[in-house]
Amino acid sequence: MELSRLPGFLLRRGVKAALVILAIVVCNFFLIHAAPGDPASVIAGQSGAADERFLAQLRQQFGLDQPLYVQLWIYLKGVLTLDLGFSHRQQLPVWTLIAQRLPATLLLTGAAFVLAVTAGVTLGTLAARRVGSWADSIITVIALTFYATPLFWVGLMLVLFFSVWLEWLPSFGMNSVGVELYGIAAMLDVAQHLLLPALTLGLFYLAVYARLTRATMLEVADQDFVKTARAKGVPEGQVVRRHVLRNALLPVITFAGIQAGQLVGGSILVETVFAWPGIGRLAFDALLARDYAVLLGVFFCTSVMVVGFNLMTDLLYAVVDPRVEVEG
Amino acid sequence: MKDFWRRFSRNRGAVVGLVILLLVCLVAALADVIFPGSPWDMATAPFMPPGEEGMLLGSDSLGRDVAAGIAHGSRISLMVGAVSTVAALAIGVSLGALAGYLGGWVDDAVMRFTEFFQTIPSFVFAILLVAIFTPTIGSVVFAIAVVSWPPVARVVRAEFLSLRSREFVQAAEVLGKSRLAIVVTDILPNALSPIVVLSSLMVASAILLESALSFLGLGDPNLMTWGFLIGSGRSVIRIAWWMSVFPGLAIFLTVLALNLVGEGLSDALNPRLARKRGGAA
Amino acid sequence: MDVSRRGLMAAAGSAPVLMTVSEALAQGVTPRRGGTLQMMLTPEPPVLQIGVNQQGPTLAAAPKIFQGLITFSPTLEPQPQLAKSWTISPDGKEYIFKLEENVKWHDGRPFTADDAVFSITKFHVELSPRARAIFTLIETCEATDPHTLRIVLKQAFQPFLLMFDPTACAIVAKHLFDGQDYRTAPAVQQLIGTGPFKFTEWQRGNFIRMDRNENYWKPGQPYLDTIIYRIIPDSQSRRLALETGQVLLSQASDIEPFDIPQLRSRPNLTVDTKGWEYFSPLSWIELNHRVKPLDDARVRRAMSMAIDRNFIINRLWFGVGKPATGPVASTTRFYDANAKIAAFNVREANALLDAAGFPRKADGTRFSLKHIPLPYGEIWTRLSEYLRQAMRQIGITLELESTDAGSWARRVGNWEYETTINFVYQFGDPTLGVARTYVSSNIQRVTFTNTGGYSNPRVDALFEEARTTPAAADRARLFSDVQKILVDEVPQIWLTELSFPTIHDKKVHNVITTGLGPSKSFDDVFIAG
Amino acid sequence: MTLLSVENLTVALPPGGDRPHAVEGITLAVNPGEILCVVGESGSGKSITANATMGLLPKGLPVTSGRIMFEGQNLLALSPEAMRRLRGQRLAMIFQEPMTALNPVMRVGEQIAEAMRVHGVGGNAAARVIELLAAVNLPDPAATARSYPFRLSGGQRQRVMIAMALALEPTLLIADEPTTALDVTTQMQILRLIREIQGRRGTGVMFITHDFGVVAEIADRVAVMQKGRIVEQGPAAEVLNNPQHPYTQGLIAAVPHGGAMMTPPSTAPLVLQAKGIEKTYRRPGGWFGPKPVVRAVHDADFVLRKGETLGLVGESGSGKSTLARCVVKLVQPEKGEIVFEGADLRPLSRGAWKPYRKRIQMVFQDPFASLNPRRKVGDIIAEGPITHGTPRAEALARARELLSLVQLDAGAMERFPHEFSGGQRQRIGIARALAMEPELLIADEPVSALDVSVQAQVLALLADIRARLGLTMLFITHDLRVAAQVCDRIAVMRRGAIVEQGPTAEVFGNPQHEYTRQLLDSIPGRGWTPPVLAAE
Repeated sequence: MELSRLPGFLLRRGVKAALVILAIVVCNFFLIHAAPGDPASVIAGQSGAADERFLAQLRQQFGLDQPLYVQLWIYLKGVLTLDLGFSHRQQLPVWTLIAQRLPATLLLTGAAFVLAVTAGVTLGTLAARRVGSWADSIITVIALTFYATPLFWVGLMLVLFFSVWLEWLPSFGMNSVGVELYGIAAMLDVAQHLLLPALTLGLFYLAVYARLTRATMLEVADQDFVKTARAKGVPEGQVVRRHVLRNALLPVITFAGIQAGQLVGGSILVETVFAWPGIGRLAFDALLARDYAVLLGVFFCTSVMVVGFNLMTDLLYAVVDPRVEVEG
Repeated sequence: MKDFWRRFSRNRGAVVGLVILLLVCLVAALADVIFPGSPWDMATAPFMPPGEEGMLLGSDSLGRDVAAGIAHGSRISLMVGAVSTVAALAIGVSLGALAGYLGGWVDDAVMRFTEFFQTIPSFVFAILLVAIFTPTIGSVVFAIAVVSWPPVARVVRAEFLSLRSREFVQAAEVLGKSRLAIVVTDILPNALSPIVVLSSLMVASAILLESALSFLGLGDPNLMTWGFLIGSGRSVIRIAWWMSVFPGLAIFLTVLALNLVGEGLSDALNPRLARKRGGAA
Repeated sequence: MDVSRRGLMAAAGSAPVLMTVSEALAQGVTPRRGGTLQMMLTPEPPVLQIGVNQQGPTLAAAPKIFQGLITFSPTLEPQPQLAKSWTISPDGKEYIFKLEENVKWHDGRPFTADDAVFSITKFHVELSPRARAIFTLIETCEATDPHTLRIVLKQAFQPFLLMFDPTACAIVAKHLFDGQDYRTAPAVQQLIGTGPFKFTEWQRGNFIRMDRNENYWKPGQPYLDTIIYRIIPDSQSRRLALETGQVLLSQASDIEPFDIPQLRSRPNLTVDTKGWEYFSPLSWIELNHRVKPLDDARVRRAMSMAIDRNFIINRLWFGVGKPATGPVASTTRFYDANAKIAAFNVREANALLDAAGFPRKADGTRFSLKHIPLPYGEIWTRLSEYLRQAMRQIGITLELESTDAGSWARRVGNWEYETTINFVYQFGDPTLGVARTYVSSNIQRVTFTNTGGYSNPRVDALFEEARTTPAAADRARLFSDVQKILVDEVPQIWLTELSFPTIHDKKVHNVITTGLGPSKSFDDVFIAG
Repeated sequence: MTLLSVENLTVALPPGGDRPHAVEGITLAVNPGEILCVVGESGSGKSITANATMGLLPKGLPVTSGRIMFEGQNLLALSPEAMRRLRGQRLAMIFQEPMTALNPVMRVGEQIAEAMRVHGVGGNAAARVIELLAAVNLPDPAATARSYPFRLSGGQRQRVMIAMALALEPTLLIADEPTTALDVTTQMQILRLIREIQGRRGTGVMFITHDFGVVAEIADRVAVMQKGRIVEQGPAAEVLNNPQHPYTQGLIAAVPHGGAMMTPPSTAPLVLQAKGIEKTYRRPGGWFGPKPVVRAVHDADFVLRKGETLGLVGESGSGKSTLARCVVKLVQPEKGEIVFEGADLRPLSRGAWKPYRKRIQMVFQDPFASLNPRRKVGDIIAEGPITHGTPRAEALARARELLSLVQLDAGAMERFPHEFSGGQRQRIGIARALAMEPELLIADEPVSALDVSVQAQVLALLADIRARLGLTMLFITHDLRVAAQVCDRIAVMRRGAIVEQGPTAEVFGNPQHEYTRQLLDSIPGRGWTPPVLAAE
């Protein structure tokens, strides 16, 4: 795509993305409020003692005594000004809570994503180049294995193996607390903690990308322009790199965009198993505690993440594939 | 049909998958015979390792037979997989068919709707739905169906879109066949192979999704499922590894089998692709 | 993690011999100063301000920052904390507390009796339902001088002192709350107390950090430099953290019961089940008396007899806790060992149901009931699964309904349940923690009231009389009577006296010294050996 | 001295096929500066020969015997790396499908430059690329070099392919049906370009085609292939005008003979009249930009009288198919009247159209796509009448009769379409249309996907049926030879409009419109009149 078209493209996609996010926010608002129980009753239930006045006070304080449409309106007004509301349960603005957790989730999903894509595409390419060989079979079997294994189960097995038996890696948390670490040491520390969760989350998607890359590589390898490249004497490695892989990556990019949302969902499980302090776990706890504002905030954030990621992949696609603008 | 079998059986993995799948179905069908009584019965002491006290795969934290749980759980897991897939197919095929066949603004509206569902992280959405409708087998199936139909709609739409302009559909149009007849006799049968392949994979992912929900404690408490078994076993994994390892293997094998069968189906139903996959060999 | 372990070892390096807590205490070993104590907090509490939040984790962590006037020994004898001494008038109406001088808030302002008056008459009355119910008995509460507090009650109330431990009535700084909305005041986040540790950092989902209060009013204390509560949502990770020494102490429900036998066998760990005497949580099957046939005492008795409480203790809780014998826990005052519920006997239970007019139908069942497991962790789900099998033996089908904590609290609060599980703290005295479940005046649409709807005028009268009787001996007699009636009528099916083991590394000393277990200030806890 | 000599080449097919060898005992030679046309129908092994020469045979097709001598060395004995160095440098190839033969995500200049770079001569690639693009007569070579393939038309792409193939001035060029996918006018330009460049540089060319017109246009020598063997080889004039082998004779006999019929103007009653039909397509655009509009059909009035055949001819994208589809409501035009036997069909609803479905039928282009692969042939033919109320048994009986009419045996009823060859399928398609006993038959390129010999049979069948049943026919084709043979009148379409129409002989003999002349000029081998031979 030509650069001059970029602003228009971004504007169109931006408006569309905003509408989708708005629809998601409204839909989630109603869904969450349709759930039985409210934050006041949860707090009452966990406080060991309660009375009517206590409940009424909490409800009034949380704004739960207002009609639902008023609550929605207040919430929407907030979202438009990027104010995600206030968690009365935790006594903090939702944005503060999410901001504390978001980097951890971004780090985890980002690492898992990079791992999945690089390793997945590499394995897929390898398998496609040696189609029918033992290397292909092994890669296919590995991919299928990861593909068919429950994510949380992999996490448990990894912990058993690497943390319990071998004692190589920490089994939970994001960093070693209680020790003052700075600079490289701190980064290494986080990296050590990140390895198992990122691996757990990444393996499944690694399998997906490996399979997808292999399939598209084989499909592209059959196409005429690959034959053209061979006919003009391009060495085999370059045929694969410049012609086959480059075209085969297009569906992979599209898929990566769709996968973003799944990655966030998968991170809930991984964050649970590894006590990773991210927003997935925040959302799950908020759901159980009926902390509406936080839950909506996390939904908002993940939707923005997914939409943003889709936009990025679209953009990448547009850069890699010159034909995109034809479809508008 | 013979042709189909020939092509299917050429894929060795698919045959292995089919055998595993049939075994799983057999175990499900015969669960009451092999393990009479309720899988919830406390049959022995808790945490008996596999092989002891007649517990083939050990006992769990209440002394229940893990093997009996897996056998009885296979019914529910397969049922959840099948029913939610059928439901997702019902939604996905009808929406996809509508969008692909009618095109125009209907297509546009349906695709926006689908996109909307794809933007919400599906697992998070499933958790939300199950929590809202309280965890019962019905709500779990419903939630899985609701989050898994969009890919079906997309595939069906794409198929319909391309089939709609194919000459044999135009020929049917020129013969004066009704729209419904065209969809049912001309388009749908030809769109079936990708749907069949996709649904075998959907059953697999539905089983995974159910187990993930149970892992988080969002399963039906009255039903023995594989997901429940792992969910209850994971916290004692270091005391009783067998409690989560065996049901995990059961899920793994079933999902693997379904995937293998899916590939075999795809080979058998799309001979063109099959040649490609197998190369010249 | 290796680094942190090394750090701790180095800090403890100079202590020459390993010794247990009791040995240390017995030998009067001089406590060592220094070190970081890592613990766990499960689940992560929303806020740490006692009063604004009353959940277990808050009550465990916040007493390091906030203190009460007094605290309690394992036998529930009052011990001084911010109040160094107190006197009670013979008629049981006037209480005079002498407060510690030289106590400073973490922000440097002096602590005075005015803060205590504010906390008692305003802060907790506004926020805490528990305090509200009791503090309405106060006629006057005043600071007679900056370090003397005088409280006069409208009528004698023998368990009154039990309301002044830090978990029930933490003393907060008047200057930080007065005139503001207590729930949203900045001090709710920037915690300022008088305790041995200052709140320094809270990374949500990760850890809470408290550091030594250099100006603590007890000279030379606290011994620890830093306390860190780690947030670890997964129970296996928590166990692993304890085993690998990444954390040195676990409390409450940090560790799942099934892990306890193995932890007991670890030479470096101490498993202590004491320290819950003040709370004495008692679990039961909560029955909704509005649902037929649960209004029939014979049915309730039969259900109670079908349950093998020893199985629950041994198989589910792995020997931690003990079978309940009635509505009052054996660690609570006025427990009557003679008032006991009928023993486990399935045959008799069946006979009782036959006699009550609920014969088995063709499919072998009598009737079916819905049951909501307590959504506070797996063990409760396991318990409900056991109960379902136990009830099957007497022809009652229990149909489980999963809920999350939100729905559970709402449904119980709104009486929208048939049976569920509940456990309730007794706070040391039947008037404080037992009566509320059985008296008909407390039938409310809120959790932890008499949600079951049990009503017996005789029970009401006995509890009312025991409440206002000043003499302990008289109260004991009244409570014995009420216990006899209740074990006969079985308004709720009591299951077990819960106890939550505190497991800690043997080099941590002085962990459990009070009746409040780990909910103490930790000013005397030290790491050595 | 011969440049390339293929000697006794045999390539095996995977076991289980219908024959053991893809090609067997092939011997042929290309001399410098000479164009050898390898001609044959699909599946005759001509592409295999070309790919074997380039060393691009798929793994499943091993060479079992023979040699391929090129500039004194046996290509089959070379290492893959040595072969790669020859490819593109000494040997070059262009392919049939210009739409897919270029990498869609690389600029064309880059793709040409790559051909030079991989052989270590990319030094001044940028300048060379522009020179090359100019040499293949591409307008604005500099801009073209920066374009992506999707921006170029099929003809332009094929020029790019030729430029790429010629980049290193190879001594042998292999062209595998390079013009088959192109329109006639473009085809002629490309043929001329190849001829010109080849003449200029003395390149040897192996040109593969199925079209004797192209052979006549370009070949110096001809090799005719059938089922993997060369059945006849010789100088072009010899083979074209005096074929020796029966197979060659059959093929040449099957070439449509442009001898346009002189039929008197018909005065029969009007069957169909198209007036002022307009159809425009809006490309899907964004929300903000203007949507581009394509006028697919406009100014295309015509009439069709009873028993007459009107040919709609034009190149791809001229709107001829759209116009035909407007008549059967597969495409809904925005404007105009489609008057059939006095009634305007355009405004009719789906339901109101139904009675006309029986009377107007259509035969489609692609014999593989036009039959539902999941239905039995009997059902395919009978379902039209059944839809219109004919009892099933009766419809099936009629289908059996129709099968014999289109020269298929009744056993076909129970079989599925994929069990039939292309020509047989097209017969089934015709039977399906005839089952409705239509008055008007619309044939949309009914023979363009078929090999010449099959094409001749189907055309003969259509002519026979038309004569027997008195059908009126609207015949769409891009092949002027076919049109000349079949049609009474011709309408020439270009960019959505009919630019000229009239009796076939008149249009062919005395074209009025510039475009018609251009089309006629572009018929390959127009200077060659196939000798009249007895077919088969």
